[in-house]
Amino acid sequence: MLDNQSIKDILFAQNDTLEFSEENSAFLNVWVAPEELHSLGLFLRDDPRLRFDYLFCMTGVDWPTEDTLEIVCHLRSIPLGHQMVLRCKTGSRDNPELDTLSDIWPTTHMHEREIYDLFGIRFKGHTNLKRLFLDPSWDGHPLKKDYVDEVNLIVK
Amino acid sequence: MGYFSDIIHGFKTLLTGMKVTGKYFFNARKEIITQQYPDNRDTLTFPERFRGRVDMPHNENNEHRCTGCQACEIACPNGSIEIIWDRVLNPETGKKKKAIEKHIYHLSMCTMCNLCIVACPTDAIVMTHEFELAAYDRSDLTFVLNKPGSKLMAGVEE
Amino acid sequence: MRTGTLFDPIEQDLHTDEYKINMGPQHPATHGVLRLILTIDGEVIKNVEPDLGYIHRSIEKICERDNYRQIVHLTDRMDYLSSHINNEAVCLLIENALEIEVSDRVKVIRTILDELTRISSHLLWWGVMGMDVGALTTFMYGFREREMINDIFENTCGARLTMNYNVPGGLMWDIYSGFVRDTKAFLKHFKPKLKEYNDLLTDNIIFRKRTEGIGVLSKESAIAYGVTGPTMRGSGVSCDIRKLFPYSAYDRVEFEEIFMQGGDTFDRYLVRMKEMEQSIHIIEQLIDNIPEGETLEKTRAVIKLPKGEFYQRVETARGELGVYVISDGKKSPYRMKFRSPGFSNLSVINEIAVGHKIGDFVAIISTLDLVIPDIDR
Amino acid sequence: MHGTERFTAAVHQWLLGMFSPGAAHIAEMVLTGLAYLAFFAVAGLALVYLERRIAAFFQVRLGPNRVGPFGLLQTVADALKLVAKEPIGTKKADHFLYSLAPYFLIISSLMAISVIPMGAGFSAFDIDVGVFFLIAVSSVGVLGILIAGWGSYNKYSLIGALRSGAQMISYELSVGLSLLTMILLVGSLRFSDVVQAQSDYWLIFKGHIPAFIAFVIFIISGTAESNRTPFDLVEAESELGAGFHSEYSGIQFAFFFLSEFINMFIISAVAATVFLGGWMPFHIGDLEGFNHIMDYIPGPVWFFIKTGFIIFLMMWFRWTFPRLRIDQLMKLEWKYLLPLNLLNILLMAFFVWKGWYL
Repeated sequence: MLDNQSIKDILFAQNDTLEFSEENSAFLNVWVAPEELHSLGLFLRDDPRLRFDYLFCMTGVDWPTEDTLEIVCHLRSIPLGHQMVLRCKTGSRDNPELDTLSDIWPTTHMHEREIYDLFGIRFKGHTNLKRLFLDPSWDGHPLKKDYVDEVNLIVK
Repeated sequence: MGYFSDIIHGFKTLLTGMKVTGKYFFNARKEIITQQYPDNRDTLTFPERFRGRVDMPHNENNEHRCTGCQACEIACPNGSIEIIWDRVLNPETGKKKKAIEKHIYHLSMCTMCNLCIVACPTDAIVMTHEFELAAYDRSDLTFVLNKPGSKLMAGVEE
Repeated sequence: MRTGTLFDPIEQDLHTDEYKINMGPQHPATHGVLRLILTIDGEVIKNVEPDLGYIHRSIEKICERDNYRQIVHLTDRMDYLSSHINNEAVCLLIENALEIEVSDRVKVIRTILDELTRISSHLLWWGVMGMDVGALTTFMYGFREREMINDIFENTCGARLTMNYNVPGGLMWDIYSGFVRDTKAFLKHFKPKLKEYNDLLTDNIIFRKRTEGIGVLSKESAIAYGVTGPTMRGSGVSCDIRKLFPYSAYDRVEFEEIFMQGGDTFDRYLVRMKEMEQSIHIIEQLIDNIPEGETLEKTRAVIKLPKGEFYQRVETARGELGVYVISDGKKSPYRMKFRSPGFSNLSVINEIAVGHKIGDFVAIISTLDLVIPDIDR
Repeated sequence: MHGTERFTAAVHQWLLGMFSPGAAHIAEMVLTGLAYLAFFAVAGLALVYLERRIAAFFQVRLGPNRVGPFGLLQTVADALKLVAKEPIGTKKADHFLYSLAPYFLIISSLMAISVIPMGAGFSAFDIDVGVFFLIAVSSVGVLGILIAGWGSYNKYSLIGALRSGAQMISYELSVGLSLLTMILLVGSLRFSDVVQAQSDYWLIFKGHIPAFIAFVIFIISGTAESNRTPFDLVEAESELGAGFHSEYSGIQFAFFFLSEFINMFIISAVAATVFLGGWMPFHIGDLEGFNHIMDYIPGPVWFFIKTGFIIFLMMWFRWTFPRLRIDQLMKLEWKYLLPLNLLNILLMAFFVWKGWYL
């Protein structure tokens, strides 16, 4: 089990463009550039010191003020026990696109469909990227902050 | 002889299972757990905290305890409580005071979460033990909780 | 006319096709409104595609509108069989974020109710599992014991399913006066029944043959698919949040984390059966000495979480429930995500069901113990 | 001469007194047919009621108890409701086959029931190949299920029907062979002979070990023949919805439902006739007094008591056991029941040859 500092050191040695933060959070947060998301994911899973083999939570966040969408992946290593958060911001809010992680952690197969459904982030290389919960003909992505639905969403 | 011992073992487990169900069958008089619902309506008992629907108790003088503070309306997650209030002149003190005109409760939106009861500072509303809440018409699910002509009980606001 | 020899198999001419059948959303085995599109060759399953969203209520979006007190009751409606534990997850998150220390009494009561919830959920699962493999009577027996737990809940918090008994800072009320007596009576009644369950279903030769070696979930794919709870422990991976990241009173009780190594349907079944025994064990340790203390800590009327991110996990009857909150310091969360156990447990279905027959498939989805509102949220 | 024989003879005499011999014969046939139809309906409804009530007691419930005393009229009310209902089928169904299927089941059950003696001389016709006829006729029913599954244009129905085809053809063997084991003891396929042979001891006691094995095999395969749990793969509620009759409603559904229960009755009646002495009373060796008392109970009562016992046993199975899977079902028949059955026939033949029976 590694502490946050050691994880940081290992990752920094691998890729010096990563951003780290532990502020206001229980975990170590690591931001990665979209083009390096997939390779870092592979490194996190396969590196013998890290072995983040268990992705237990993946979600999207909308940041309209920064004009970006973000994915947040909570990772844990079952054999080693340490945890971290992998985060990646998309380039634009209107045409968000990221590499898929579903070949690294198969559990993200469904999570990515959910994020696509609710946030509209498209995952390149995903084998079955369809809406998960909503109807295929649904207009818009409900968890975006600027989504309006006067009929179904009662604003107090 | 694995073949035959398998068969015997299989039969044995099946018979054990039949013993369990058989025991209940032959004691069927004692073991029945279902209730004959519409018949036992009169003898049904409810726990004190049972959440039926929201109601406002009135005393014999047609007085309630609601001051119209709207705490329940704010606490409700679903917007099922609406309070229409007005300032009325109190003839004794000559001051205008907030009083409810209608305490409207939409049962159709209520999730029985009990947050309004907890939020109420004057214990004006309670959960009844009523549970047969179905109605034929959606409009029957909207209640005005304060009775017509009712007014605030004296001494609640202190 | 085609002439063939013995070594020229005629099967080449027999063209067989795969076809699709629709299991759900109103199928008796899919427990709610899960729809699974099965591609089938004869009786053998070739592919499973879940179609979700029949009960999607957008709870995460509603959370961005509601304040923190109101969010708690929404979680009742996710995994409705462990609603008490769901409530606790949100309350723990708020308490940790605000650094409120609840009293020991609250912790112990929460733990007892958690374990009662777990037993009740597993009982329902057991009844339904029996029903799915064709033994219809188990359903009534499971519900008979569950009824006693529901009565305890009803007396404690006024509801049988959607409890909403935990509030940020403690409990809505103190427990009722007969709580200890009733819980003990239940335990006394329940212990011999567990043996009866084993006689009726676990040891039954037909049931054994139906479940052993079926739907094997290997350790590796269990981890890769992010499976949690009894489903994961059936494959021999330690993932019990109560042990790994103890909350409430779990650090002061002694219990075993149940593992099975095979990962088949029967192992998942056994994990749950033995978990019920462990739950009894936990309750027995706590029920006699519930400490005195405040049941509700003072909190502000409008709860505002400090700016930052919070993650709280609990072990529901189905596995790890994670609550992830991004707060911007306002009275509602900026983003709230529920990592529900059923969601990831469902994603493994294609991995373990392919190659089995329809009858097995029913048993497999039964031991995954899916609750559909938990998946759809 | 037994009571029932006197009754049928009296009816015969009365009809001869009214009509010419030819007309009387036709009248007898019509009367018998009507009697069997009535019996079919009444027995079916009674069995449905019994099943629901017994299931309820196994499941710590009360069961139907609202319509009539003890809910006795519940199934009658249900039947009336079903008759009054509009039959709704699928649009793409093969309507001819779809409508034809229920009659196959009904007719095969009716024909099978006609050869079983419910008392002395109390069967519609007592032919010399009775047992053979019964096995032959009762397997026509599977055709009805197959047609229903194919005709209703529903994948679940089709799977159910194909399962039933495989199941019926396999278990037919065990039913036939276990009956054959007993025929070795009797030496006649005529049902009245089979019953007559048991006037001293029932066959299950007469043939002791092999007879008992045959009895167990017959009960297992009989349960499978009548498509009941643990062999109810044909409808397999939690897997296929309702299996082959998913798309049937109203009176057609009622036909399926009734014939299912009548099939159970037939299997139990055959078991009672061949193994438990049919309408013969229970006798113990030389206890004259006891045997005399037993003789006072009329034959049909004995018959229905024994049949009822087997029916109860089958209901007990249904409300206890989980269901088998299709390949296990086949395995049970071909790897266990059939070899055992063949061995058992040899054993019985050996016993008969040596005279080692009572």
